Amino acid sequence: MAEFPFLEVNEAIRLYGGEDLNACMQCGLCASVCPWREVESPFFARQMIRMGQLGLEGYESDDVLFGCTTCNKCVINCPREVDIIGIMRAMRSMVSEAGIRPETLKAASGSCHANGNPWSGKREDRMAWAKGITVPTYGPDTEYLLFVCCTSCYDQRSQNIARSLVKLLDAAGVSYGVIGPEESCCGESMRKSGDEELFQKMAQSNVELFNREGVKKIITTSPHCLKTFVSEYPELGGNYEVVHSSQLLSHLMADGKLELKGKDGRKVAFHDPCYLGRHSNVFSEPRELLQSAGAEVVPMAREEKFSLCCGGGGGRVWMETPQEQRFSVLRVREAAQAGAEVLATSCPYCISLLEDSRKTEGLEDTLEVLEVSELLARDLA
Amino acid sequence: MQAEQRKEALKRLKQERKEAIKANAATAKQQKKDLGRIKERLAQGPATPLEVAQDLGMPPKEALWYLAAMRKYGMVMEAAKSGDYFTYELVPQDPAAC
Amino acid sequence: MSKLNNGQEQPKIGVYVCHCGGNISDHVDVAKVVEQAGGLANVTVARDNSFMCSDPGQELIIEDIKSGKVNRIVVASCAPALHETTFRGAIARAGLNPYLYEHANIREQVSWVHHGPGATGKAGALVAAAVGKAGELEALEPIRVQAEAHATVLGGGVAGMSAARDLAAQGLKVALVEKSPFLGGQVAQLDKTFPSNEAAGELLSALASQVLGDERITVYTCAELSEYSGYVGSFKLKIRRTPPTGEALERLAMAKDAAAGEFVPFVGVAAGPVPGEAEEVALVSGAMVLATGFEHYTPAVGEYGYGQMQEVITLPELIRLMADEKATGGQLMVNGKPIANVALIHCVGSRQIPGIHPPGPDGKLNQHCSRVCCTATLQAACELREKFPETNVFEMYRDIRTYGRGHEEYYLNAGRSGVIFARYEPEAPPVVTQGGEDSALTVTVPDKLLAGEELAIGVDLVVLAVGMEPRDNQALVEKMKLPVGADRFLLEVHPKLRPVELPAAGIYLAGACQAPMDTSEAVGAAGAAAAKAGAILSAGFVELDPFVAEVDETKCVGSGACVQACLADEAIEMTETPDGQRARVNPALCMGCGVCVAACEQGAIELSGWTLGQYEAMVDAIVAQALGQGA
Amino acid sequence: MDACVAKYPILILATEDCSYPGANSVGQAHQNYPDNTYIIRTPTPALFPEKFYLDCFDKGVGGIIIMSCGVECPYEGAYPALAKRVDGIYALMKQRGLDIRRLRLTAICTVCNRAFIKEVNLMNQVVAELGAPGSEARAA
Amino acid sequence: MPNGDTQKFDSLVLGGGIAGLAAALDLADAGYRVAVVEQDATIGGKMIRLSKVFPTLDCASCITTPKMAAAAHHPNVTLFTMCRLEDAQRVDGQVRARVTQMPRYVDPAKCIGCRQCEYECPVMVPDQEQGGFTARKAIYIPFSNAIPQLALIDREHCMMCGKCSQVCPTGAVDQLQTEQEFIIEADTMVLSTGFELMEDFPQRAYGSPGLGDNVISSLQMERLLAPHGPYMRALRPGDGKEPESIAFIQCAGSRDLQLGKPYCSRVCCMYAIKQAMLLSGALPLADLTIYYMDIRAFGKNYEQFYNNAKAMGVEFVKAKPIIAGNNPGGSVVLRYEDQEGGSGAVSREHDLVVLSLAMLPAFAPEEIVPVSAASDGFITVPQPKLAPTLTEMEGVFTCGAAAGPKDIVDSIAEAGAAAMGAAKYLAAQRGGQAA
Repeated sequence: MAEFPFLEVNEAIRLYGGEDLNACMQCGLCASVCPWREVESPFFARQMIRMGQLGLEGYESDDVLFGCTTCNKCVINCPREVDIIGIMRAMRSMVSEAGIRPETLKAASGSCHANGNPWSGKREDRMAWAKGITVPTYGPDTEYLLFVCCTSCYDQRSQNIARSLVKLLDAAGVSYGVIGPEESCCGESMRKSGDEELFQKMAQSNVELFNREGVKKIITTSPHCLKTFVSEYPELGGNYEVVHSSQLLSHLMADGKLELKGKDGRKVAFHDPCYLGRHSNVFSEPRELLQSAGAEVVPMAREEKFSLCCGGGGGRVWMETPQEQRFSVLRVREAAQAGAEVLATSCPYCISLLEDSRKTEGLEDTLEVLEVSELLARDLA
Repeated sequence: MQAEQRKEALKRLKQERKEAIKANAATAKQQKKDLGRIKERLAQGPATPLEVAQDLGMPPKEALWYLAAMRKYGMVMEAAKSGDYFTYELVPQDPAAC
Repeated sequence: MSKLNNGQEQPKIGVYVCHCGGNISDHVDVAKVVEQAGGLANVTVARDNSFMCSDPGQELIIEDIKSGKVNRIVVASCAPALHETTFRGAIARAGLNPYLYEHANIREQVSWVHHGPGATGKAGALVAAAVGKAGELEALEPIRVQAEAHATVLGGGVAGMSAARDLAAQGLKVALVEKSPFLGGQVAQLDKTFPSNEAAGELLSALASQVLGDERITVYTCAELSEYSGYVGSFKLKIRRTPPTGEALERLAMAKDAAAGEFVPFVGVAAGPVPGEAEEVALVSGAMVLATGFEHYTPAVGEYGYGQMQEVITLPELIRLMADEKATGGQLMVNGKPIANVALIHCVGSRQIPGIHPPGPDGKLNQHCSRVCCTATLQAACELREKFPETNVFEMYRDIRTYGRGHEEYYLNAGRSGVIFARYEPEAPPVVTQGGEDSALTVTVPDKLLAGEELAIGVDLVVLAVGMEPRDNQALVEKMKLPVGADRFLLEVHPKLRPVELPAAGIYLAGACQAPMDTSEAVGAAGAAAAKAGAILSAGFVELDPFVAEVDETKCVGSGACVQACLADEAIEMTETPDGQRARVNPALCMGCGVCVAACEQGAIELSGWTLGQYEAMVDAIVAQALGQGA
Repeated sequence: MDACVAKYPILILATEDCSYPGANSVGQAHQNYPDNTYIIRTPTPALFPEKFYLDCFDKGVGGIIIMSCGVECPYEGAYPALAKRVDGIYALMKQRGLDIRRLRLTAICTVCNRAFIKEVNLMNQVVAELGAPGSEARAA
Repeated sequence: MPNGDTQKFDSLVLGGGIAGLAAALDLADAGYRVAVVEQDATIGGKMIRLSKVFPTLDCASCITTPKMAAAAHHPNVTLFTMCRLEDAQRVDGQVRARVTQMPRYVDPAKCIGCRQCEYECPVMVPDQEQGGFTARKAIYIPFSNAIPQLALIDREHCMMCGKCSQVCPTGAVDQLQTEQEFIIEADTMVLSTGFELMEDFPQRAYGSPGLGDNVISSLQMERLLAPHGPYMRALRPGDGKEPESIAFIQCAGSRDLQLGKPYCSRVCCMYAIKQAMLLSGALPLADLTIYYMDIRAFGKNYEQFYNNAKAMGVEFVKAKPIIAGNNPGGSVVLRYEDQEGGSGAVSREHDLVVLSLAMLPAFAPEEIVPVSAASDGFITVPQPKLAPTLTEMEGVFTCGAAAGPKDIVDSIAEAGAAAMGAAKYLAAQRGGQAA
């Protein structure tokens, strides 16, 4: 009989960033809390970790190895405080290095290599979202760098998020500016999906760019950029004061710099993006903003730390998920059940997936999906 | 302490606790009403907590709580089982009747 | 005032009925009960009061006793648990024997459960029953047994030494009897203790110095209990010391230069000279503490390859290997060979299941959990990973039982330091075979954490976490008639009510002779045993409940039926008297169950305070009242 | 309450540690049971010889419930001895034509209110049905 | 107790649960005078509130009541119930404890425990002694075997209608009582302050914001199982259904770094097994499932007990499930991964779910007694081997769950050790002679 486990693999996973691999005691809580339990799925974090501990191969099927949406629910519940996302990432890195990677992800990483964004958009088109409006360019006297997520740069639906935000920032008189074509993707989804080298390349390029431009403070439109800049850029020499748009808008509102009419009046449910909520502990600000716009915030069945992931994290936004496995479908249903007329959220990925599910679920006429900035911009005084 | 003084002190205490007394009295009043309704319902025959809850429009948990309390203080007793539930009936006024 | 003769004069019974402020009188016609009671035989006073438990109520009784009107008391009120002691106290204060008292419970058992005329009738009947019994009461005195301020402890491990130390600290003289030439028992086989990581040697040295330095403690090594008789307060013992032989000589050779009190690793604490020839010491001890310890399970030959493959060892052997291995870093070396991979197998000789595990040579299975091995194994695993980072460690377990304070941390740290766990089922345990790809052995095991996927691990060393089993104490068990449980450990009376006591008064259990325990727990148990022993010996006499069997020699015909029925050993003995054989009760050994009373056809043996005559009087009174009125 | 109170008294031998406090707990809950029941305290019912029980029936006791501590008996070995003795009493009762339902061995703990009342009502029914102790022998 | 009064004892035992009572009785039997200071209205602690206890399955009340009564009647023991320790310091060689007698609003010297007041009182309050599943009154005696049997008024819920005073046969009701402070001086002290169950677990509950009416704590299950419990049989509290399927979730809060409770609570495996066994006796057709990480049946005869439960048909599932929600019929949905069978995701409904909640210390010594709580929150024992019950304060010992989670057997054994420690200290103070 062949000897097994393969400790070399175990060691490799740890070297690739899954340091906590052996600290897992296999209680299985991660598999129980995982959003994949909401649908039929072969992905069980505990089982993957066990395979990793034993160095066992056989987990490389796309929907298992690339199943984790990095929603962080298991991590914040793990009794041993194991960095489960780190382990998932490390396993993906190992196989990615061996060339094993879902085709759709390959397309996204290919575009990143070529264009610095996963959207197959040309680098020079990065400011396409600002077509027809004036957006200040970041300069030595600018307070904030506005870093627009690649999705909001290139995706048509998402561009409105950035445009709305700019309106609000202008109205509040915030000193901000954009850099534009030289920016690269923050690299978050590439890193989580296992392309560590690509992450390093883009992140370093951004750090160099920001440092060269003298950036001190950053506004992000995406919580993914937020989390990455806050937690992962410092070790590459990038130390910035980073806020998500919802946090900044909330401060502006509190300081009386942003005035709204408070006339929205609709029933609005708020979907907590994983990277804003569970990853960054921002829960109350977006809700307060919605209320300021006059919306009646209605509770959904699962909120804040208990929120259900939209399914787009961990690189899955680039992958194809069968209709019956989409969490975003469950989420729009929950919003409808809560009696919401608007499902608001604060993340470009969430917007993409929820918009899509709103359509497939036939809720186009009854449920609008909006980013918080979009809702606010409509209510500007 | 003299009787007069005690009376004074008690009065002061009641004044101090006015709000709580009011709230507790309101609770007691509601409880008395609920108990009365449950007794009326049971006077028509034994019922399960679920039936009591449905007939009186109160949450099943609350109906059960009242029935348990009424049993503890000798007002009702457990009767036959109906499906997965036990029924409760009023304690007859003269239990020794033979 | 005439001196009260405590039960010898003609009964003059006082009956006192309580209203309990309406609690009784709302349902019971108290006046009627009092009136009826006044008409009963021997009743000289019958009164009522709103609250008999109040001072004025008690004064009524005291006055009547002092004035000579009554010499036995019946109070009819609430449950006896609430106020029996109150009224006995009042009677004692009046100078009467407190046992000349009977309580009628007419609240909890009458007025709160019955209403109408039946309640009064029943109250009357219960009062009549109490009066009937009161007429038969006798004064009782607590039984005192002289107690020797001396205790004997059997076993010189941590439990025995702690017990001896704690007994001496209470001012008692102590004999500490140890079979081997050394103190320290099994703890001497350890290197570090968990969870404090204290060195076993330092622990034992500290304890042994307290024991050896205390002039109240006499240590007998190479010694055993050779004779045993007597009872609490006065056990008559002989301690026999014999020159060491066999393994003891080997250990002595290893410690030949050690002075008394010095710890020799993996041997024990030297405890002075050993006897050159057999000698015997007679002792009288008031109490005994049994601290005879445990033994490690010895795997059967072939169990996980033990005894067949030299690379298969037990956990105590690993602990010793690691202690001897001074080098750190790289890999653990055993017999000059580097150990790349080591497998630790849990539950060897513990949690055995009939039908799965073959019984040992004695036909017995160890169905119990040995409690300490999980943490001990994890401790060893952590130490291995720390000292020899290039030695990979695998643990094969059924359940990890790190229950104690600080124990779970060993499990956490083992995982964090890279120990790989596999979970096995008793039906499919690990299998150890000779040879591997580059290893001496291969361990295969279906892993329950991966739905039974078979692991095949090449290892250079297999370590068996052997359980704790009871020491072979057969001779002692027979000599002292000790109770033994189904698990073969010594059996306490009740795990919660009397956790360190044996049925025979004055004998206590400490440490792992009772059940597996770790060092702290054994020291704690020894303290508990010493506290009990100290409490009974501190006064110089042992006071026992008076409710014990008593023989009326005029009725006894010496049939021996009581002796046969008796549940306690030697509590009743047949003795020769001028009139022939007669039963005699040893009150120190009698537990007061009364089984002998039921067995005696002559009615010659009775339980003091609860005699059949008293019960018959109660029944007569109840029947008379019940049928007299209700018919 | 369906149990009528039987004419003949029922004797309950209750252990000091378990069933006597159990009976008190029924009282504290103000639960009713027939009043022809007389509870007598005993350290353990193992002390009563066969004759005691038979005498009781002769005297006019309609039924006896032994309420022991069962396996919680504080006297090691006393409960098995009691159970054995009760078997012997049943044999003697049969010899005398006494219905053995007149004697019950039960275990009642300090808080067994429901079981206590059940046993008392049960015995009442038996005694009400059988009438005077010994009458069943004459009837046969 | 008059304000400012000082009373002298040989030993002060803080906490009148089973550990404290056992320690107090051992010391009292050795001739020492002991004060037992208890915060609750009755002694007996958690144990008197249990149904039956493992592994012997004897009735908890039947084992605790004699110990309670023995302490109450012991000439060397004085009980101080409803008393709060303000602080205790060693002053001039003596432990000087400031104690507050909290008001009962009922005169203990007059109350005869008849409960007429309780029957009369018009205010019903959830009875925490019965898991909240039934009511008590605003004036009440905690439970039938409480010691002392004295009524008390729950001021928070009292409407001061005076009905209790009117019916009290002894005029014991005294609404004007106030807190009284007094001093206890003793040579030694035993801290036996016990445990509480984790309360904030429902707030996280692994993925579900609310737990529903049919998810209960293990102590609530004890009440459902007790013969004198709220329903006098095991019914589920949501609607009174006799449950057909009951699940236990082990390590609910224990062994969890995330919750700051990395330790094993030590008793939960055994009591869950015990509760399952008792349920299988009461409801022979019910399905009983225990979800566990490791079964820790480590004590004497515990493993055998566990094996009996398996033989009786109790199902053991190695998984850490989440409460996924409640069905309209009231059943609780659990979700988990089938680890051992490898068949993937499982969703199962149970009529009733019991959380085996973590044990937390009931007493924080900071600023009250100069001993420290260790990182686990329980009282530090600096010499766990040679003096396993000694605290950092001279002549002060600890036992039972105050010094870490512990079952009854181990608590009582440890109480003996603490009594030994105290007795030795006293003997040393008195020149090597016992009392």
